[in-house]
Amino acid sequence: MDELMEFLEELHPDVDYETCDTLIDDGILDSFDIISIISEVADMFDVTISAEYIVPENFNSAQALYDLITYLEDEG
Amino acid sequence: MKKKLVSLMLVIMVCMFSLVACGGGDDKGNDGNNDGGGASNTPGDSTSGYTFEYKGTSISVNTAIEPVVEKIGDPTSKFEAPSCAGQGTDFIYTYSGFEIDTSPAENITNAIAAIIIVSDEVETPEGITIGSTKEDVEAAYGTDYTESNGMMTYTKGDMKLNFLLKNNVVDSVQYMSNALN
Amino acid sequence: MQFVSYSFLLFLAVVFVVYYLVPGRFQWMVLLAASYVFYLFAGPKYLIYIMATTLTTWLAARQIDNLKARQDLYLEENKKSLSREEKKLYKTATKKKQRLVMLGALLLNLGILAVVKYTNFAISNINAVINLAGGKPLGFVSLVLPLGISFYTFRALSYLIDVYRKTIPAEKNVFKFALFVSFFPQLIQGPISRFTQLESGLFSPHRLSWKRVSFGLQRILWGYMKKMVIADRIVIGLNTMTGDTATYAGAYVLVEVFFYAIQLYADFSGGLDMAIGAGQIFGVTLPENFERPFFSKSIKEYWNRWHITMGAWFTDYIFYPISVCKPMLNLSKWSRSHLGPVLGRRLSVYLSSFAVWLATGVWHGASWNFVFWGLSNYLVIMISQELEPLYRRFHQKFDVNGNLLYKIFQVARTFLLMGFLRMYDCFDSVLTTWRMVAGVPFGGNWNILWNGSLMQIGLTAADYVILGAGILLMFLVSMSQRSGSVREKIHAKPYAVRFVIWTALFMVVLLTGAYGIGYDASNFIYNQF
Amino acid sequence: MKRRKIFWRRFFRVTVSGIVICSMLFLLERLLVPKYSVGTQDGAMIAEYYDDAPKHNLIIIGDSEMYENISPLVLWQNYGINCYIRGSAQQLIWQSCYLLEDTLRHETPEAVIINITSMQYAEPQKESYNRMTLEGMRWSTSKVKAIFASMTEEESFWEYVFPLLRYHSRWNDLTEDDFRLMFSEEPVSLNGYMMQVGVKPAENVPAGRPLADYAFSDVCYEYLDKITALCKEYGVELILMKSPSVYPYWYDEWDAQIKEYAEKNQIKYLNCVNNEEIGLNFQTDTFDGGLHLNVGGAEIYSNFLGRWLQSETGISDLRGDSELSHEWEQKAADYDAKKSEKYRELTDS
Repeated sequence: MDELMEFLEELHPDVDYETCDTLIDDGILDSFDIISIISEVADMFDVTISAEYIVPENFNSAQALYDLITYLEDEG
Repeated sequence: MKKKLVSLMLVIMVCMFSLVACGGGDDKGNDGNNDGGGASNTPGDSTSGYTFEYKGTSISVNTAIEPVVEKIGDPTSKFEAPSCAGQGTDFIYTYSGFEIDTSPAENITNAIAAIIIVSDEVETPEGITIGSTKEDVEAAYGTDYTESNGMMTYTKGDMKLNFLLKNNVVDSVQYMSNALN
Repeated sequence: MQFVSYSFLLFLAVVFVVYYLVPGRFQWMVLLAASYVFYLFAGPKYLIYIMATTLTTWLAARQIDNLKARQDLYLEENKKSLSREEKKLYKTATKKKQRLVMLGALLLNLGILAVVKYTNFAISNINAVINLAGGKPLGFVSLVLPLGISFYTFRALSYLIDVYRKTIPAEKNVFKFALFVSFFPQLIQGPISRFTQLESGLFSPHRLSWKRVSFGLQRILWGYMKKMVIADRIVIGLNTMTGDTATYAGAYVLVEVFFYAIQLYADFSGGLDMAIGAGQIFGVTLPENFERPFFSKSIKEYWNRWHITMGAWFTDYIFYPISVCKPMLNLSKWSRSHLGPVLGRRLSVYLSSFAVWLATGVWHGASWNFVFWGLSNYLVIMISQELEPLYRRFHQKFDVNGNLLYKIFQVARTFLLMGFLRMYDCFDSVLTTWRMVAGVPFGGNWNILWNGSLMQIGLTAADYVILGAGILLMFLVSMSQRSGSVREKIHAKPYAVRFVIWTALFMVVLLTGAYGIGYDASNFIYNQF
Repeated sequence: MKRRKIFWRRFFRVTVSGIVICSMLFLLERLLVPKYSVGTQDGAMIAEYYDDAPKHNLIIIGDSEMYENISPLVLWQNYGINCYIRGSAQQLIWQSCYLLEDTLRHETPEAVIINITSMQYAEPQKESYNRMTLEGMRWSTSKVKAIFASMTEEESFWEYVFPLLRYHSRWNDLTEDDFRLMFSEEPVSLNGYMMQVGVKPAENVPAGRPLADYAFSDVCYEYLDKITALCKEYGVELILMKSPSVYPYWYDEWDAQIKEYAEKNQIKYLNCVNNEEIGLNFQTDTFDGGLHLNVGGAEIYSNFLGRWLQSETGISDLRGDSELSHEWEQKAADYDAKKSEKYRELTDS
């Protein structure tokens, strides 16, 4: 989680990831950011987030993203 | 699971295909387009059909009459036929051997609607005139024509070239605009 | 049947009456019948195409679901006897079958689209090669381009892929699915909706709601105003200019940039207003396709606000799948270690974006103009992406964020940039476009902007007054829209005020609309796509 | 209770709104439709017919070769024929057919003259001509049929039903006349005759260009058959006529076809092209170089026509009808007034 947070902070230093849960809905993260996150996640957790999981609900908050990663880790 | 998405790569492949397969024609294709575009965009120069020639001036249907008269001189006579209810006026310019009919068109007040050869004093640039045989016409214009009621019709661009036959001999040659007749 | 036609209004009225007369559970059937009648108007020979797409995608989706059901049943029955490994193996086998089915339907439908839309484009290019070699050129084939094929194919494919991804279950009723594919308001020019967006609207019963119907009609009227008063008027001047590149060069091209931006927006978004309004009349909420795109501050933002449903489709079904597929992730990993973190991180984005923009270009039309148009967009987006840090530094140094003037500058910059890119649409070849655009500063004819030359392009002073007023109205409505639905705001006013507003708009469309004899009956620009 | 109140309030609103919008549309339409009587008068006569008492014993149907060439006053004064010309510019044969059908709804004349110049046109020529013929017709099945038979590709039936849709952009060229004549137009013709007074001799008239196919189209014959059948049904004597003119060319092949048709159907055919008996002089009697006659020519031609009708059809002389005589006295005065006014205009200009 911390690792992930660090990366996200780096991506958009001005966003408070602890509280924000409208990262997609408010257009803070765009498609390029999402790709960066996914390739980073692939490195960090050895988890591939395939296209079907790229929906707003999974990327709207850092927590949601982390939950998704955990879920995929279990699945794999 | 991730591999399945390779399938979607195929979407791209389809697109790529057109690019790769046709890449060789790129330059040529564009050049061709460009030339064609430049020419056809010159106003009043829609010479895509057959043209008639008189005194070295080419005359084609769907163009304005005034510049033609300027070059080939005034007609021997000019007849004016106003349409009913002020819907524009048709003119018939008679020269020796042929006549030119004009009608009002969208952007041209007096557009050439028809050029009619009536005697063998003049001939088409391809050498056909009154008295030529059907075979002469075929030799000059090819066999890609339609025939009905003794009239041979060659269609080209926005016009028709008609040869009216009487006893297998050309009786009338008519350059006709499709839009204005 | 065009949206701007007497027959469409009559058709809509008939469907409306029948729709609200039949019992709720039959309403969707009325829409299906209406949609097919609507399609028949375009010509019976087109029906086969849309039916083929409907059937194949529906069958494939059902098959995918069946495979899943069979797998679940098998695993349930043999819960105890199977090892974890065996279960996994079975699952992989199922997945493989599902993929085959999905791929088959996908390629088939893309194949149909490619054949009808791109055959002649391919032939013309092959001919260019043949010409070069001195051979005899191939003849063109006259294939009919079925009405709205790009739109309904994309809609059907999004459904197919979503079912495959298990985002949605397959629809059991083929007729219901047929309605989703063919729903007539969105048949001609979108939006490219998703199954989940329309499902409840299309299939649940609707009672006649005064407000919803009047809102729908108001939306249609607003669309007519954009299309008929503005787009169909300005197009007269635009066609005069673009049709004669020899006369109308230099500063004229700048005028064309503005004219075409306005015309395309008014035409396309107006058409979408009509589509969405028509949907609303039947209680079906179609997704929005525009969000005041000309207020965008960057090209990237512009593409999130213009033709939204198409952009979303390409993002979801091309951009993401390519960027997160295994080879791409590996490539990204490799490039990060070999090319450094900056370029490495972006390589995959650049590659997938390239694919998206190539596809977007080709989707818009079968010509090199559109290919170059798409790739130019790509280039501009990538360059501005690269310049991002520079901008950031600039913004930090000069505190311009929030500065109104700076915002206006950004909006104007985006508008002009997009406007010039759009010129690919207006000329007959890529080279002509380059020549015309490059010639803007060298025309030496800036005086045409004020010396009355613009009165000679088929538009009268009265036309300019109407255009000015119409564009101002469009602008004001957009401004007002930023703080919520304009129709809701008007709805809150007393009846007399509402009546005056909507009647006035109706009269404006009726009297100043560029329709009927004397005006070129221009088709919706987006019909051919 | 409350629900009912809401319903009635809504009902009231809708009704009032509907009435307001409809009356606005009506007024706009009256304002925007072109006023033929002050503009293109060739479109005004079709409507004027309905204002004349339906007691005509001769109805003439056709294009400008009828309404500019025949003077009903001469026919009345010299032969006692009470005639009306249902003419319109470039009238097509099916339009003539439906105009006849429309006329027979109002009255049954002794004879009908149909101009057969239009047999050469198998397709509608121009939207504006269609409008001039069709707009003046009163609504009836004949009008609907005429519209559908006449429409060019770009036209729409609804634009005939609601002319506002057709003329919506005329707000830009409204004149005072459009307001003045919103509800009633001024009469421009004398029993369908449009008087012309200029003189332009026929000169350099070109010969007809040879055609590949001289046969009239089947469509035209269909309507001619319909006209023949209508006349038989109502017991009206049908006369096919070609007006005197030197241009457009009336081919011998065309003449022969009409002759054959007339013989086969036992109807009369009067071809006045190059008919010296009439006594026309195309140096003085035409106002447009031989296409149409001026008032002098029309009077000469009408005298010939009256004589011919009397001897060939035995059409009755209605001069004994005092009511009609009285009406015609007034019309004669109008005619003379118009003639002198037109001559004055001519010499002034």
